[in-house]
Amino acid sequence: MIRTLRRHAWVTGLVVLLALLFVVTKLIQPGYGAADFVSLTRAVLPYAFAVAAQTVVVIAGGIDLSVASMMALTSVTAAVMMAGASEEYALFVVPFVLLMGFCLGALNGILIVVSRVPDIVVTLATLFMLQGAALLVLNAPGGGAAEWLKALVIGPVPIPFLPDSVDAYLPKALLLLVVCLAVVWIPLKRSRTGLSLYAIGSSELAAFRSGVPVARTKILAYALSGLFGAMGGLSLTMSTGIGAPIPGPYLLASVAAVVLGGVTLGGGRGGLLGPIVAVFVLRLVRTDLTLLAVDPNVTTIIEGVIMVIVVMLGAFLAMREKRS
Amino acid sequence: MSDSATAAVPPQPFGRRLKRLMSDQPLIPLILLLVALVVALQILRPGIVNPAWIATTIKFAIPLAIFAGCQTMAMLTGGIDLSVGTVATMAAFIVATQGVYHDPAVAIAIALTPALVIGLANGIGIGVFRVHPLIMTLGTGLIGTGFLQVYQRTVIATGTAVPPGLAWLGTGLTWGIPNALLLFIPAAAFILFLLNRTGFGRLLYAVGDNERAAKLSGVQYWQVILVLYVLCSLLAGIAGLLYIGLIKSASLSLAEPLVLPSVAAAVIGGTSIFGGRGGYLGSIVGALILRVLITLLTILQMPEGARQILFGVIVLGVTAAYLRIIEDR
Amino acid sequence: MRAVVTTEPLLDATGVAKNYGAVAALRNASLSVLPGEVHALMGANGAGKSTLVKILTGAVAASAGTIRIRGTARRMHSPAEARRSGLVPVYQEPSLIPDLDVAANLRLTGTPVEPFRAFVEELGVPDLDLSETARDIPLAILRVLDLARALAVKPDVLLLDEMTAALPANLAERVLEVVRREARGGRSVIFISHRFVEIAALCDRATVLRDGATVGVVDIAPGIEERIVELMLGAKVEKTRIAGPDAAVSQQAGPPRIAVRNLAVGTKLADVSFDLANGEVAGLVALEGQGQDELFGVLAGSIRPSGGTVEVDGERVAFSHPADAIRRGIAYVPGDRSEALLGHRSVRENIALPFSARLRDWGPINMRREQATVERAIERLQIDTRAQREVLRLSGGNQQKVTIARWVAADARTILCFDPTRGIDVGTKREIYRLLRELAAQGHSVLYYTSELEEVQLVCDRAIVIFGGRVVDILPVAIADEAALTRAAYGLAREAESGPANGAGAP
Amino acid sequence: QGTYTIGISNTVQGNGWREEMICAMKAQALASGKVAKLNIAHRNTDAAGQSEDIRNLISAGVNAIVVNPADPSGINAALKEATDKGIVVIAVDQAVTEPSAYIISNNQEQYAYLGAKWLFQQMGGKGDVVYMRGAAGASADSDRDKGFKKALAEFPDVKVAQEVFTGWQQDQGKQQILDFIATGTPFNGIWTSGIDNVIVDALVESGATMVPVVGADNAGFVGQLNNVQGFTGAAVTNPGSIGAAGVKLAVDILDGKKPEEKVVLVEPQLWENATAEGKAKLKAAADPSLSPEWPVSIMIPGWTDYTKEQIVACKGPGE
Ligand SMILES: Nc1ncnc2c1ncn2[C@@H]1O[C@H](COP(=O)(O)OP(=O)(O)OP(=O)(O)O)[C@@H](O)[C@H]1O
Ligand SMILES: Nc1ncnc2c1ncn2[C@@H]1O[C@H](COP(=O)(O)OP(=O)(O)OP(=O)(O)O)[C@@H](O)[C@H]1O
Ligand SMILES: O[C@@H]1[C@@H](O)[C@H](O)OC[C@H]1O
Ligand SMILES: [Mg+2]
Ligand SMILES: [Mg+2]
Repeated sequence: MIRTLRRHAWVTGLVVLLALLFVVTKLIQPGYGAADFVSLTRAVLPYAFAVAAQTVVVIAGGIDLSVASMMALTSVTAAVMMAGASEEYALFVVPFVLLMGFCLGALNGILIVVSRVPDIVVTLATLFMLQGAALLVLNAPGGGAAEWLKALVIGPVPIPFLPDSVDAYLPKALLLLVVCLAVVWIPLKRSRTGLSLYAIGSSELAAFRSGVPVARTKILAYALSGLFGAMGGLSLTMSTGIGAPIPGPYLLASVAAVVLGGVTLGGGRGGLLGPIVAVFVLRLVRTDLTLLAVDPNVTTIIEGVIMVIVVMLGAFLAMREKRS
Repeated sequence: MSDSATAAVPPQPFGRRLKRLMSDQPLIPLILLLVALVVALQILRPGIVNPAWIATTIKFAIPLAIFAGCQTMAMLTGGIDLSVGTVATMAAFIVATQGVYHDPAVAIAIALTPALVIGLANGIGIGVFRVHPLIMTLGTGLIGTGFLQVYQRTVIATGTAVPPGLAWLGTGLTWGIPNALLLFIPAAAFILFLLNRTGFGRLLYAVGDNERAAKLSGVQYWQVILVLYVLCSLLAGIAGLLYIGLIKSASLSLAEPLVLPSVAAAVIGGTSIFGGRGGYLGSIVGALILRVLITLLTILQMPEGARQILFGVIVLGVTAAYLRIIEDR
Repeated sequence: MRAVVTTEPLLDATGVAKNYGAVAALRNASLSVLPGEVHALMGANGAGKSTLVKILTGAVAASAGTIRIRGTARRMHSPAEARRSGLVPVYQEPSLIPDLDVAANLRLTGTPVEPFRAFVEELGVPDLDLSETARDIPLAILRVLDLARALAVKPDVLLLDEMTAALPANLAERVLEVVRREARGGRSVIFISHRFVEIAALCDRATVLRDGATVGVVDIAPGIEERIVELMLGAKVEKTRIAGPDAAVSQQAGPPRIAVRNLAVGTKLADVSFDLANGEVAGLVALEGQGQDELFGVLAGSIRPSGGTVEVDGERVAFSHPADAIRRGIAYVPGDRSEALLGHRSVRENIALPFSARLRDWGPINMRREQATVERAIERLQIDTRAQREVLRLSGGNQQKVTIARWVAADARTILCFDPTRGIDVGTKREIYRLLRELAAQGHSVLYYTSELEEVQLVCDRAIVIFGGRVVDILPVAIADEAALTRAAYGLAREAESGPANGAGAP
Repeated sequence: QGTYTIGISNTVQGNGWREEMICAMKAQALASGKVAKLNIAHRNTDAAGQSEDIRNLISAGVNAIVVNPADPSGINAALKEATDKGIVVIAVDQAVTEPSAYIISNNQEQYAYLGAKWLFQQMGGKGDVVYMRGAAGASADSDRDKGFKKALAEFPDVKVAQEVFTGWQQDQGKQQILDFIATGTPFNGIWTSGIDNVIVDALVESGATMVPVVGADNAGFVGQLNNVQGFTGAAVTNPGSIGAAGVKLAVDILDGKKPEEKVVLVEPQLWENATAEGKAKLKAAADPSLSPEWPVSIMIPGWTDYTKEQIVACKGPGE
C-alpha cells in the first residue's frame, strides 16, 4: 500500500489537493452541494476527454496539437447529422463519429510514420486540416443533438435503493466519463499493446530492439487519441446541443493537465488517472475563483501562478527526494 | 539484394552527389522550397511578385523570424518559449501607451521591463526548479496577459502614441528596402554568431543534446537556461516593439498569433524540439516560407475551410519533402 | 576446446555491406556459424562488428549481402522477426525499456519469467527485484538482464556484442560459464569481446574483421592470439608494461594531489581513505557495487559525501557540482559513454566542450586555437574521425576515446577514469595505457578504476582495493597480479609472503 | 448601498470591444446604486466553457446574469437552469434562443447591411469590393455575412474581388490587405468587420489609391475618418456599452420593472465623412484619448447612466 502510494506519489498528491479544494469550496460557499458537483463534472467532461486524448500520445512519446480541432470536427459532424433527425438516428451517429475520430487519429499516426516528419509538425498541420474540415461541415455554430444524448450528461444517476441525497453525488456525466475511459484504457493498460505504448515513448530504439512494432503502436496511439477526441467532440455536442466549428481552449488545457497530472512530456511515464484528477483540480479552481468573485483579470494571473507553483513544487520535492 | 564484394566505393551518380550536397547544406533545399512557393504564387497571381510585395513579405516575416530565433535557441536546449507572444504584446502595448507620456527611449525601457521580468522568471523556473519549459512559459504567459489586462484598465483614456522611430523602422522603406532589416540583420547576425561561434551557443547545443554530459564537463545548467530565457524574452520584447511599429495599432493580443507559427518556422527550418539539433538560418527561411504560404492562401479564392486544409497540407508537404531531400541514411 | 563438427552452418552471411552516407561501416563481411559453436567476432574499434550484429538481427538493413539460415536465404526486417527465426541478440547498448520495470520488460518481449529469473541468479545477481524500473538499474546489472532475457527464450543463435565489457570480473566470469554451458547444450553463440582471455576460454573459432571486411577465420588454439591481433590490426602488438613502476611517485614532495580521509556516502561508502599522488596512476579495484561509483561521484563533484574529508593539494574541498571539481583540475570520465557524449554533435564540439563551461568562457570562441587543440588531442588518441559529424556514428571504441580526449585537450591535472578501456580493442588499449603513463610522467595523476584486473599491472603504480565500501588493501604494483587482486576484491586477507600495504593513508 | 449581485459571463478576452463592454457593465452597476457586487467570469472559452461559468455563477447565488453568448443556442441548457432558479438572464451583444432569457443586442445583420449599402453607393453602385470578414465560424460573423449579402444582392454590379477572414486580428488584416494591394488587382472599396484602422494605415503606407472603407466606430478608425486627408469612409456603430444596457435591464427587472418585449435590438448608426452632416457627427463622436480599439460610443442614450469618467475608471461597486 505505502509502496504503491509512493510510486504514485504525484497522483496521490493531486487527489489530496483536490480534496482540499473541495473543503475550500465548501468554506467559500457553504451551500455548495450535489447539484454543484454535477455541474462540475459536466464542465470536466470535454476537458477530460481532451486530456485523455493528449495523454495517450504523450505516453507514447508524441504530442497531439490537433486535439481541439478533432473535437471541433467531430462535434460539428455529430451536430449536423443529428440536426432534424430522429432520436434513433443518433444511435448510428455516435458510433459513426467515434469511428471517424479513430480513423482520423490513425491518419495522424500514419502521416507521422510515413512522412517521418516530427509529431509536432504533423499534428500542427492536421490541426489546420481538421479545423478547415470543421468549417466546411458547418460554417457557423449550429446543428442539433438527440434529446436522449443530451440527457446522458444531465443530473445524477438514479440508483434504486439509495436515498436521493446519496446518489445525487453520482452525476451521470461522471459515470459516462469513467465508463468511456475505462472501456478503452483498462484493457489497453493490461495488454501487451499498452506496454508497447509506454515502450515506444520511453525509448523508440530499445522498443524496436525489443520487438515492438513501433510504427503500428504509434499509429494506434494516435488513433486512440482520435477516439478520445471524438468522445470529447460528442461531449461538447451533448452539453451544448449544437456543434461549433471554432476549436475551444482544449489544446493548451490538455497539455497543461497532462503535465500537472504527472505524465512526462517525452513519453514513457505516467498514467491516465493523474491528468484526469488534474482536470478536476483546474476546473474546481475556476469554480472557486468565480465563487469568490475575483477580478477576472486577476483570475488569469492566479490560474497562471497556480499552474507554475504546482509544477514547481512537484519538481522541488522530486529534487529533494533525489538528494536524500 | 545485389552483391558488392569489392572494396572500392563505386563512383557516385550525379543524383547521389546532388543529394549529398543537399544533405550537407540543408539550407539549399529549404531555399529551393521557398523559391518554389514564390514561383507558384507568381503563376497563380501573375505580377504579384514585385518589389512592394517582397518588401511587405520581409517586413512581416521579420517579427516572426525573431520569434523563431527565440524558439530555435530554446528548442536547442529541449525547451520552448510560449510566453514570447505575451512578452511581445506587452512590450508593444506598453510602448504605445507610455509613448504618450514619455519620450521614446524611456517608453521603450519601460516596455522591455516585463520582458526582462518574465525572462528571469522563466529562467529560474526552468533552470533552477526544473519546471517543464512548456508549462513554465505557458504559465508566465498567462500571468503576463493578466497583468497586461490589469494595466490596460489604467490607460483606457490616455490614447496611444507609437514612437515615430518604431513606425519608421516597422513600416518604412529606404530605396525600396524595409528599414526593419536595419534591426533584423544585426539581430540575426548576433543570434547566428552566438550559436556558432560562442561558448554560450555551444552550451545550448550541449545542454539539449546530453545534459548529464554537459554537467560532467562543468556546465552549470541553470546558468545557461537563465541566460537563454532572458535573452529569448528580450528578443521577443524587441520583436514586439518592431511589430507595433509595423501594425501601429495597440491591441491586447497583438503578437499572440505569431507564437505557433514561430515554433513551426523553427521546426520547418530543421531544429529539433527534442534539443541539440538545428540552427537559425533554417528558421529564418522557415519564417519566410510560412509568410509566403499565408499570402498564397490569402490570394487564392476558396472557402475558408478549404484554405485552412490547404495550409495544413502544404506545411506538411514542405516539411516532408525537405526531410526526404536532406536525409542520407 | 571442443572439436568442431563440420556440418552445414546454422548461420551463413556473405558479402555483407553497409553504407552510412559516405561512411562504409561494412564493405564485405562474411560470417559462418556452426550449430553448437561459440564463434568469436573480432576486430578493432570501428571494424564493423556491431554493425554486422545489427544486420544479422534485423536492426538495420544491409546495403548488400546474403544471409542464410540453415541454408535458406533470409532477410530480417526487424529484431522481432530475427527472434522468431531463433536469432537473439544482446546489443552493445542496453535494450531494456528504461521506464518500464523488469517484469513489464519481460512481458513486452514475451519472455518467460521463471527461466529468466533462474538465469539472472545464475549470472550472479541473486536478489533482483522484478518491480524495479530499468532506468534505476546500474549498467552492469542491465547487461546481465539483457543476457538473461535473451537466454530465456532459448535462442538457436545468441549474439553477444561486448556483453562482458561493462561487467566487473566476477560477473564476467559467470557470464562465460553460463554461455559455455548453453553452447554445450547445442546453441550457437556469436561472441564479441576485446578480451583475449575470454575468447580463449570460451570460443571455438573466430572471424576477424578489418575495416568492414572479413580478413580471416581461425580456430582458437593456444597461441592464436598473435595471429588474430595481426589480422585485426595488420601488425603486431606486444603486451608488456608501458612504463616501469615509478618508485619515486609516492615519495614526491608536497602534499598529495588528492587526499581522501574516512569518506562515507550513505550506506554505499563506509570509510575510505587513500592518497593520490602527483604523477601517479592509482588503480582502483572492486567487485560490482562496492562503492566505487560513489567514490568517483564524490571526487567528481556529482555526489555529496555524508562523512569524511577530501583534500586537493592540501586544501580541504567540498564540491557541489562537477564544475567545482573541474576548477580544481579534476575531470571525470564515466564508464558509460552515453553519459559523457553529445551524440549529435561533432567530435570537435565534444572535445571542446569543457572550454565553454565557465561563465567567463561564454564569449566568442577562438576557432583557430580550438581547432589546433582539438586536432592535437585527436592525434594523440588516434581517433578515427571518418564519421565525425555526429559522435553517435563513431564506433563504440572511438566514442570512448573522445571522452578521454576531451580532458587531454583541456589539460586536466587529474583524471578519474572509470573503466576507460571498456570495449576498446587491444591496439587502442595500448594507446590509452601509453597516454595515461605519459600524462603521469608529466606530473598528472590518474585514478583508474578497471574491471580488467590484468590492466593494473600494465598501467598502474598501485592498486587500491575496496570492498563493502571500505579500503581493504592497497597493493604495490609488483604483487598486484590478478590472483592477489581477486582475493583482495573479495575481502580476503593477503597471502602471508606479501609485504604490508604501503599505500599512504590507509587506516 | 445596493443589494443585487449580478453575474457576468463573457468568452472573449483581450479585445478592446469586450474590455469596453466589461467596463461599461461595471460603471453601470456602480451608477445604478443598486448592485452590491458584480461577479465576472471573463476568459477565452467556448459555449461549453461558458455553460460552466454560468453554472458557477448560479452556485455563487447571483440574482441576475448578463451574458455575451459564445453561441446563440449552445448555452441554452445552462441559461434555462438559471431562469428555473429565478435568476434573471440577459443576453447582450448577440441573441440567444433560450426563450426565458431577455435579449438586448446589437443588430449584427443590420450592422453589416447598413455599412455595405453605404459603401456600394459610394462606389457608384459598381466595381470590386474587398470583403474582410471576422473569424470564420463565429456567429457574429455569419450574422454579418447575411447583412452583407443582402446589400450585395441590391447592387448587382458590385463584385467581391477578395473575401478573407481577418480573425479579428489587426496584424492579419494588415498583411492581407498589403498582399492584396501587391497583386495589383484594382478594387473600389473595402468593407471590414471592425479590423479597420490598420486597413486605412496600409492604404496610406503603401501609397495605394484611397478607396472608401467601412469599419466600426472604434476610436482609432473614427480618428482616421476625421484626420486622414482624402479618405472617405464610414463607421457603423457597434457599442460595447451594450453590456451596460444589459446590466440596466437586469436591475430594472429585479426591481420589478419588466419590459414589454423580451428582445430589444439596438439599431446601429452610420457615421460617414462624405457629407458635412456626417462629418459633424464624426467630430462629435471622436475621442482621441480613448484606447483605439474601444468603440467611441461609450454610452447608449436611454440605456446607460454613468459618466465618461466612470466607464474609463472601469470600477464596479465595491472596488
Ligand atoms: N549510424 C551510423 N552512421 C554513420 N556511421 C556509422 C553508424 N554506425 C556505425 N557507423 C560507422 O561504422 C563503422 C563500424 O562501426 P561498428 O559500431 O560496427 O564498429 P565495431 O566494430 O562494433 O567497433 P567497436 O569495437 O568500437 O564497438 C564505424 O566507423 C562507425 O563510425
Ligand atoms: N577556446 C579554446 N580553444 C581551444 N583550446 C582551448 C580553448 N579554451 C581552452 N583551451 C585549452 O584548454 C586548456 C586550458 O585552457 P585555459 O588556459 O583557458 O584554462 P585555464 O587554465 O583556466 O586558464 P585561465 O585561468 O587563464 O583561463 C589549454 O590547453 C587550452 O589550450
Ligand atoms: O467580439 C466582438 C463582437 O462580439 C462584437 O459584436 O463585434 C466586435 C467583436 O470584436
Ligand atoms: Mg561495436
Ligand atoms: Mg566496442
